[in-house]
Amino acid sequence: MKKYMRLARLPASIFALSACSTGLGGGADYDKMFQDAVTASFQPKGIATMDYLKPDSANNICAAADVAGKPLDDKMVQAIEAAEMKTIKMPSDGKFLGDWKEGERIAQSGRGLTWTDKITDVSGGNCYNCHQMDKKEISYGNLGPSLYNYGKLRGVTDPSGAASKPIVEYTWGKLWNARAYNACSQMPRVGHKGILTEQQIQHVMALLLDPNSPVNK
Amino acid sequence: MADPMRIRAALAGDETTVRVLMAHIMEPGTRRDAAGALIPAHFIQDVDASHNGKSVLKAMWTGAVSQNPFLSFKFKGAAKGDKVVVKWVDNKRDTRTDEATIA
Amino acid sequence: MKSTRRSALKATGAFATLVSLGLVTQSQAQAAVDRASFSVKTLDDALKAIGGTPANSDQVTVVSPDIAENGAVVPVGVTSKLPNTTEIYIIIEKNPTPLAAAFMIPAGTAADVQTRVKMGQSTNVVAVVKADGKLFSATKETKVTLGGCGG
Amino acid sequence: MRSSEAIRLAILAGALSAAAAASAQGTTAEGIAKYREMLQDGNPADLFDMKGEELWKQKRGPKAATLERCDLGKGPGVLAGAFTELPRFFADTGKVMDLETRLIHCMVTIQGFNESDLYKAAPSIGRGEGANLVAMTTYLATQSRGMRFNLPQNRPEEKNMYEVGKRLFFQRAGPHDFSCSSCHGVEGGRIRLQDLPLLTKNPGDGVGFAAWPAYRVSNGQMWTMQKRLNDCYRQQRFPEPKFGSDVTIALGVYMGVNAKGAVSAVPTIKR
Repeated sequence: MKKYMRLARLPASIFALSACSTGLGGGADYDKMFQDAVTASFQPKGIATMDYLKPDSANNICAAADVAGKPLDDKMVQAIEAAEMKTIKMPSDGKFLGDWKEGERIAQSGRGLTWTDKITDVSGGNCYNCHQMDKKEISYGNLGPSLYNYGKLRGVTDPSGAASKPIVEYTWGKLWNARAYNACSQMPRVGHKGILTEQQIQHVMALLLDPNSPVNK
Repeated sequence: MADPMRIRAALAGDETTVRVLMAHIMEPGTRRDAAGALIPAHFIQDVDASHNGKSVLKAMWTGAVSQNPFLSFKFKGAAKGDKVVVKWVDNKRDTRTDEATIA
Repeated sequence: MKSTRRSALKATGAFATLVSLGLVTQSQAQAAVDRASFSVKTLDDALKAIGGTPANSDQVTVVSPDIAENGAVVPVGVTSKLPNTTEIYIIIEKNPTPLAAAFMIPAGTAADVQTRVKMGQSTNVVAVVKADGKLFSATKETKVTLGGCGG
Repeated sequence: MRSSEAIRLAILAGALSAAAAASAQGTTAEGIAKYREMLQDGNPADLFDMKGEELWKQKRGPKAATLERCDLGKGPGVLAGAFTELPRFFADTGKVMDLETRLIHCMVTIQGFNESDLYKAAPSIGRGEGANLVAMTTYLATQSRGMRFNLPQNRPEEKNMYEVGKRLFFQRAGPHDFSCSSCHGVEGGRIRLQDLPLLTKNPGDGVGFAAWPAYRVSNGQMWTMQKRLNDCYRQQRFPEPKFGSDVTIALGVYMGVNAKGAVSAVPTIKR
């Protein structure tokens, strides 16, 4: 939580300046060719409209660093994290944890927001695609760290108790916008981008932190 | 019309191994389309393989056999250059017969 | 667990005996099952349709993977070392209609067939063969997992 | 009643011993590897290969011509080794083309098919000319089976495509902020149980770019690289890349050049 305060107070001016340039390195022509190819090649389909490609400063800066093959400098990292931190909204009803059983269903589902999904379809959290969670599920990805015993390892015995408050709030923030803690994290900004609803995030929180959840068994 | 089968038949020792791929949708009749309507069953029901006019294998299938079915079996009594004929009939009475030369 | 297993083995032994005495076999010498058998909904009914209760036999082998990445295509093979094996059945226990395929094996053809079947979920694959007019079986479990994105 | 109980027990006994054997055999990964190995014999891709060969040699289109004089980059009618050098620059069109767009070009110029009709049909891989294109693509790619990828990078157009492809590979967008690199930018990565090839370098023989076209057992379809990229973008939560568009060609060049030296294993069979 100390980190949260420090970063939140950082001015975002550096970030705003550098966000204007995609800074893709090499000949500037390649960047233009890339933009032209994107403009000419993609077409909207179903719910996947061209809005999906609207510029996002954090994404552009992280992608540019990948193309250049160089990590971002510390200042840029801090600027992105500070800006993303500002997007985090704590639960409107003050409740952090829902039902872990619902959370398990959400974690298992990888559906939603593709051009074959409908606007009315309930999105999943894609959690198992990248993380181990429940020990019983053998089909889990490894792009993210294992979350097995997530709450237990962090000493969460009573998620509503005062002692658990920092970890509960951090976990909420991480789910809402992972880029607030790791500028170029590959984890989707689940709350910020509206992938899951506030209620769904509460359920996933319970899966991670409820001592009765299979994650903590 | 149905697409051709790919049949490979190879003699090793006194045994001929026959491997067949059939182009077929193998729709079980239990699935629903996007609108929720049942997709009608369409699958191969009967397979008959023969060598010199004599049946060497008969099979009865259901929609539980995978799409573009694969079948492998072995029989004795054939020589190189002989023909193996495979015929299938599906539940819509569509049928296809192909043959292969034993190598 | 232990007691279940012991009684299961005992039951197997008892059945093998009954079968060897010819008490629980059917004597349909040639005979393919009728088409209606393929629509029965349970393992028991599928076995009834085939002609009775098979005895477990180590002479029958089911080859199917321990884990299938996709239930739409699972390689399944059955071999029987029993003399005069004339029929082979593949039963996918947890499928809505378990009896998936039947093979009639004339003299001169090996009791050794392979195909690919669909599995809706993790399930036992039961191979039943008819040899000398009697039924024998072998069972293998295959786990069906989710694959990549979107599952 | 009693007899059905006995059947259940008998079958359970068999399953128990099988399960014990299975756990002794090792891990999930080994189990999956074995499953994949079992699928290798009898790849339904052969059916598409066969159909493609027939179509290739058949007199078709308004001009009733065969495609056997089509130039895929190694000269008219030369098939072996053509696929493993694609996408490449073609002087007659002034464009960098992949196998699928080059095939359409030949169908238009040699057989007299209407170009925009073919581009309209191509995305429907299961029917009409779309299915025919998939079959011929499978056949043509299979003619270079076992050969090593070696895309030319001599022309500026080819180099430009590589650089554009690289930027596309890292482009992050959509509601999930995914790029190609989100999944294919790390070594040893896995989604669920699916291994993910690292595509910024040669991921090995028959892996990644060198594994397509492939038969997908999940839907019984034959997928070409165009279809593969289309579905990657779908799951990446992007809008749709048009068939044969610059984005698809540039990514093909980027992955193909990175895969230099990898042996093409097509047609493969995949989950």
